[in-house]
Amino acid sequence: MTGLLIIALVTLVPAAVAMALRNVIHSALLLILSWAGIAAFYFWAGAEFLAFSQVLVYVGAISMVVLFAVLLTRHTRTDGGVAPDTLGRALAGLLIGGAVLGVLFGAVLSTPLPIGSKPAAAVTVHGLGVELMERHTIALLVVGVLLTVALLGAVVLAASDSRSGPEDAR
Amino acid sequence: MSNSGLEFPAPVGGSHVAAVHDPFHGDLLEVSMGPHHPSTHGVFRMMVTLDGETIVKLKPVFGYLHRNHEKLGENTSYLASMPYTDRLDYLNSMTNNWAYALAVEKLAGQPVPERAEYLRVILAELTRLLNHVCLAGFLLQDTGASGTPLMYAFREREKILDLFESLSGSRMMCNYQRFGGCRVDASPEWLAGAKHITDNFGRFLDEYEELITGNEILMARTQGVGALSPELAISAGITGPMLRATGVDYDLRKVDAYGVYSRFNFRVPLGDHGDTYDRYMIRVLEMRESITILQQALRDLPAGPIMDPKAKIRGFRPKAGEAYGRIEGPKGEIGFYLISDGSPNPYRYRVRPPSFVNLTVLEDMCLGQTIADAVIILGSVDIVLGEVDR
Amino acid sequence: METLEQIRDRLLARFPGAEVTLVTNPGAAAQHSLSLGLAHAAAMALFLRDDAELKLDYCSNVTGVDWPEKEIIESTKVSVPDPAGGPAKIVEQKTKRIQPGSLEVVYHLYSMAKKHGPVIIRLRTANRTDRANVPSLTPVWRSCEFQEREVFDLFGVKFDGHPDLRRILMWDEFTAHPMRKDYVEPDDYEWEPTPHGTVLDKAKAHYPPSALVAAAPAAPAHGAPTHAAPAPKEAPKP
Amino acid sequence: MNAMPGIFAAATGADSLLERWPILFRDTVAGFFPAPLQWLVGSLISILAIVAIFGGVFAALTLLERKMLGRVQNRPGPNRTGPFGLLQPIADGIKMLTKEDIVPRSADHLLHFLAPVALLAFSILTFAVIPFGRNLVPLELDAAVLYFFAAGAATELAIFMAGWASRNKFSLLAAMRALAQLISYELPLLLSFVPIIMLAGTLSMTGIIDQQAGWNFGFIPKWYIFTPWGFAAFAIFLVAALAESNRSPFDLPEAESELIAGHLTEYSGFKYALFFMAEYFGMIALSGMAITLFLGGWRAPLPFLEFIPSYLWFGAKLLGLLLLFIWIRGTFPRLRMDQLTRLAWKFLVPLALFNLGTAAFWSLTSGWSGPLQLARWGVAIALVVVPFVLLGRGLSRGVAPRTYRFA
Amino acid sequence: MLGSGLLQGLKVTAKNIAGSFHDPERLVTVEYPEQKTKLPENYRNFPFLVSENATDPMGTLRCVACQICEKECPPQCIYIEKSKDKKPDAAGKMQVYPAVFDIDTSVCMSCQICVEVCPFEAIKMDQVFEIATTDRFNALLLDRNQLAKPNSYYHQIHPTEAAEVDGRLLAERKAAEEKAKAAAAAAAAKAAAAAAAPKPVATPTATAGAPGAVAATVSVAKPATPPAAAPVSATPPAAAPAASPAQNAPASDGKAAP
Repeated sequence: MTGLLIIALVTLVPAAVAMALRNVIHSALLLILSWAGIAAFYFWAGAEFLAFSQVLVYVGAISMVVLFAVLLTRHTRTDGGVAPDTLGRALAGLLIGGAVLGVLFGAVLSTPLPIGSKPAAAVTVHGLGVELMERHTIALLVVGVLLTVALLGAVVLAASDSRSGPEDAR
Repeated sequence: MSNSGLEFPAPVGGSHVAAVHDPFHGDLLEVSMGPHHPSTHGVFRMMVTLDGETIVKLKPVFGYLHRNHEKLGENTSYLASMPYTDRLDYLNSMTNNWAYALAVEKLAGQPVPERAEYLRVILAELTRLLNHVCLAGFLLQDTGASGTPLMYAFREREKILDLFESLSGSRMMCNYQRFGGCRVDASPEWLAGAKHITDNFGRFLDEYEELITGNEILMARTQGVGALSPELAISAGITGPMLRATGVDYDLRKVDAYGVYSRFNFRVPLGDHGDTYDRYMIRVLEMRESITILQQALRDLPAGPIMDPKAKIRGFRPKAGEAYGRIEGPKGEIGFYLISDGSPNPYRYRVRPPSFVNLTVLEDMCLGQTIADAVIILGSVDIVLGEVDR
Repeated sequence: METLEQIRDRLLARFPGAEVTLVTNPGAAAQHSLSLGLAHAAAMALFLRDDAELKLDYCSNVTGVDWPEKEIIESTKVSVPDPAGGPAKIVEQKTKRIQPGSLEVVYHLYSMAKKHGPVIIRLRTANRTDRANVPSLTPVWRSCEFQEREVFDLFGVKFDGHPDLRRILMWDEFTAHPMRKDYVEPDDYEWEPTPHGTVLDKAKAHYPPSALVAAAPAAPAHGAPTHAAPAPKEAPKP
Repeated sequence: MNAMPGIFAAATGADSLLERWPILFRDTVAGFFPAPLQWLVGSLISILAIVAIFGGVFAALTLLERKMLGRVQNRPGPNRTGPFGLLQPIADGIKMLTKEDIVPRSADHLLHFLAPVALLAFSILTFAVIPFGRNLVPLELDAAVLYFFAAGAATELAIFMAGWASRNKFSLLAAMRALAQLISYELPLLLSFVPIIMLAGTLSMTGIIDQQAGWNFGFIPKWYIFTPWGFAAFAIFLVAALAESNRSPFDLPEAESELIAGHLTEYSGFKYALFFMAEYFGMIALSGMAITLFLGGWRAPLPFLEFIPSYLWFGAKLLGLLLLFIWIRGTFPRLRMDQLTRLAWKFLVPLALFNLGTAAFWSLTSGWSGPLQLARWGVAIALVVVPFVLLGRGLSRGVAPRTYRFA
Repeated sequence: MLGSGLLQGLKVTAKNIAGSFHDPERLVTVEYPEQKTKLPENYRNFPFLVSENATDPMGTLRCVACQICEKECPPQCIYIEKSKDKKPDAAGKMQVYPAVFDIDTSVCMSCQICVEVCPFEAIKMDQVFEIATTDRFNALLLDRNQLAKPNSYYHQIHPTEAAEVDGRLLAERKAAEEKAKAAAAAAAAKAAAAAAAPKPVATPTATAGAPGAVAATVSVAKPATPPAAAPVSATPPAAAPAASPAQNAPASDGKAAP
């Protein structure tokens, strides 16, 4: 249990601190740390393949997207906290936050969690592959086509970029 | 009193692009490359205005090595200026000496014996080999090959410098030519050494071209970079390999046929794009031509005196008058303009340096290229700051 | 290529108001030149470049030459009629004349198309002080741009119509023009162990005579010279 | 030699003493500890082994590189410090330690310190899955290849932190340029090993090495590099690895033609050395990966050479690849930034995608035999060469050696 | 095909790597302090004053302080002060010698114009190049004693040139001696004729008639005795053949080069 506690802390505390920080870059890096926490959680749960995918996709690629976005907007130092204008807005904020929290707790409490110490069956990559290919073939193919089209689109954009883009040296 | 309606010939690259602040591209970056920069071939500065990667404005700044060579020339005798000409283009002291000696011989009407003329041609062509090998090495160093082509170039250069040292006494500061001939006669061993080096210089060149000329990365980096049009080259007074790379057939060895160049048959290579790759290739082809000249000159080097008996070393007072003598140096036309008033010191002593004039179009070639290209374009112009700043 | 006289006549024909004089060169090189008046200089230069016969499209060299005021003493032989009716005596009269100084810019023109040259043209300024300007030929030949800036920097000839007339070799705050004959060097004397000739005069100006005596001992045979040289920073050696 | 046949006879084969000593060593050492701790002690030993050995390999690599570059340039290379310059790495180490570590005042101190540490940590993490020998696999993971690239992916994060923390406009610009280079070469790197996973059927390293066991016709090993698509994938992998580790034709961030030394501008002293250690570790890790995927990991190339222990084969292949890297560094000039990205997106990525097709064709036709075998090889080779030539011609459209006229 | 140029490049560097292990052409560097490359004979660095022999350098300096080199030196780095008195030179003629002869090696650019213009072969170019020093002023100012080196040293560094110079000097000296002997013989004959037939008008001795003052003639005032025993000089007393071949080095002065 202590392992799960530590992983939970590593995931939640950076996310919370990230919200409070003034420097956007620091908060972006802390967000990436919490994603790494989620990957650690998958490790703890024994799903290695999922953990590595999480690290590869989130910590590797999406963190770059976040940081590039932060840099391109260029005002990294927000000066002064954002205080709510009127009392009404503050109340509305609290209300919606409380409602979301209530729904979450309701869902967690109502689902029948299997209590017992039976460890999950060790899933091999081969097993995962077979599972994906048999039951979810259609879904996998759709996602595959979508990603390939996105990739080819990127390549075409890059190819066509040279003709129109002023930046690219002749 | 402005000129009567003469419009300023807009340079090909459109050098007067207004450095506009474009909100989307962000502000322009003003960068000073030099005077202390690894790839400016000496104390030379380029004030570059960058829009991201591409160059919007480029102003060369020099004068850091200015010693007022011409004022010195006017305060000392004709002979005393000879060792100073070694320091002009300190890579090619033999051709500087010859240009100065040619100008003074023209001024004083001084004849030069046959053997001295042949020796001068041999030494000038050896200097041309040395200079072009250096350029090929430095150009590759600018494109980023970590020193390998430069080391091969310097290996060959050292052989030629050893020849100069065993003849004139010093590797680079030869002070070898005199008015009316040469100072030291070339011994048979020296001539055999020169023949040996010339014969297998061709072998080195083949290996060098195998390493460099076909290399796709170099071709990608230099073809189409820093192109120069023939009209702008002629109007801007560009001379030497840089001019011939644009396709203009103007080589002083053929045009003026000074010295005994008319007796050798050699060809003048011409490019047709005028970009950095052409300038590199023209110099490699010129090296091959220099080898043929050297072989012919070494074959029929006549015996005889190397110094005109009537030539005076001390107390040399040419009659009043003026003369402009020029030769085809490795970097272009190097000329000396002398006005004499009969006194032992020249009244006016002017050096026409090729690197200084060839820099006129540096900005036109660099506009629109990236900062990494500007380094190569400057390298392909082949400047030496001793000559630019005098 | 046609001779300079023919070129001069064609220029005079083409530009009636201009003065074009032939300047002969006594030296062995026999490279004579044409001195052009400033009024039509630029137009004549354009003519030289674009004329089908000449096509001087390459300006190889632009030089400044300083001709300071010169006192010319002409001795002319004059026959003075003897008041007493005797034979006229030849008397040498010396007339002293101050030739006004001027700055001169010399252009060496060649033709790359027809491979001939040089045609040398000279432009003289009115005087060396206030009216020292000459029309710039950069609009005609682009190679004059840097070389004219150098003549401006070292001689002080102002070129009208030059696109970017700044100092090119000296730093911008420098005021004097070093290549002029009457240029006085700045007095930044640096200690030299063997001051002799002009350096010795400068050394005398900078250091008390006592120091100089110690610097150049007269005694013929002596060991290593223990110069009590008061080098600016160095403590005198024992 | 005859006195030792006995040892050699005993030493051949998979279970010879030379092969099993790591296992024995680990079990004896772990034996001293209580049961729950044994797993921990075992992994601690392998961690120590990796850091020690590859620290030494890094030091030797710096010296090897300078010696090799010297030999390429007709000079002996460093030979002043110790015999043949062998103490040069120690000298460099002392220099790096004693150099003053300057941190700019306006820099973001935490990130400035963290960047080299993170970069080095991520590049050492990738060593956890590389099988150095038959029994020298630090961590037996089912999805080992994916782990390798997951650990490698975070290096971009560290370079961004270095560029951003230095608060220097040039280093940020150069860091962005390094990121663009790494990201655009991450894709060909990943795509080049996908066909191997397809054919090997597993993501685990030992599985892939087992697939490459055995020899055809007695002496050609069944390594993937000896198949047409495998050779193409190896070439793409090599070019992408060169770019990932910022090596010669692609060392744009530290190029002098750039404004300054890239994201390393504000670093000096030991942090600067850490960056270089990370770069060299990255190079060794990628070479290790190339060996495992394409050159049959620690397998011997010829049957009768089996008696040499497996980790020596891995070392030999690693040395070969590192020498290739250094050889390339001594020969090629540098590419320009836009040419770099154009090479990745318009040449390597399409080529790698096409290679997937070739590999698929290869695996589907594995049943053919006799004359069909030749047809299979012919078609596979055509499927590799034709796109290479077409895309190559497209890439170098305006670039060709020229002929010159003479006046 | 894309990449063929790159492969060629790799082939060339491979040839160089392999070549550097056996082919001297491919490994051209020299380990400087341990091994040194041989300097060519014409190599020149800073000038030095030639003295006839090593035992008494100051006494036998060839330099006669004519200050031609001081005037012709482009950077003006030579400083000479003539001596008040005279001393005999190698040919026995009384010559002025330099009291002070300084060369400021921080200014000298070793252009060897002083050697070219020196009419007395008194200054030659040295071949010493390891002369770094920490003192900016005095150590770089070489005076007479530091500059003087014997003729034997000159033979050591520039053998062929030294042999030529010695040959030329010998020939000059021989020509000077013949002229002196001829002048002395003519003077003796005239004196004899005057003594034999005392004419009314005693024509002045042949001082006026001496042919154009040849620089090295023995001054007539000396009595017409055979030339004094040749001072200890580098030239062998016997009338050595004019161009003494290089290897038979001049006679027995000390070989101890400084």
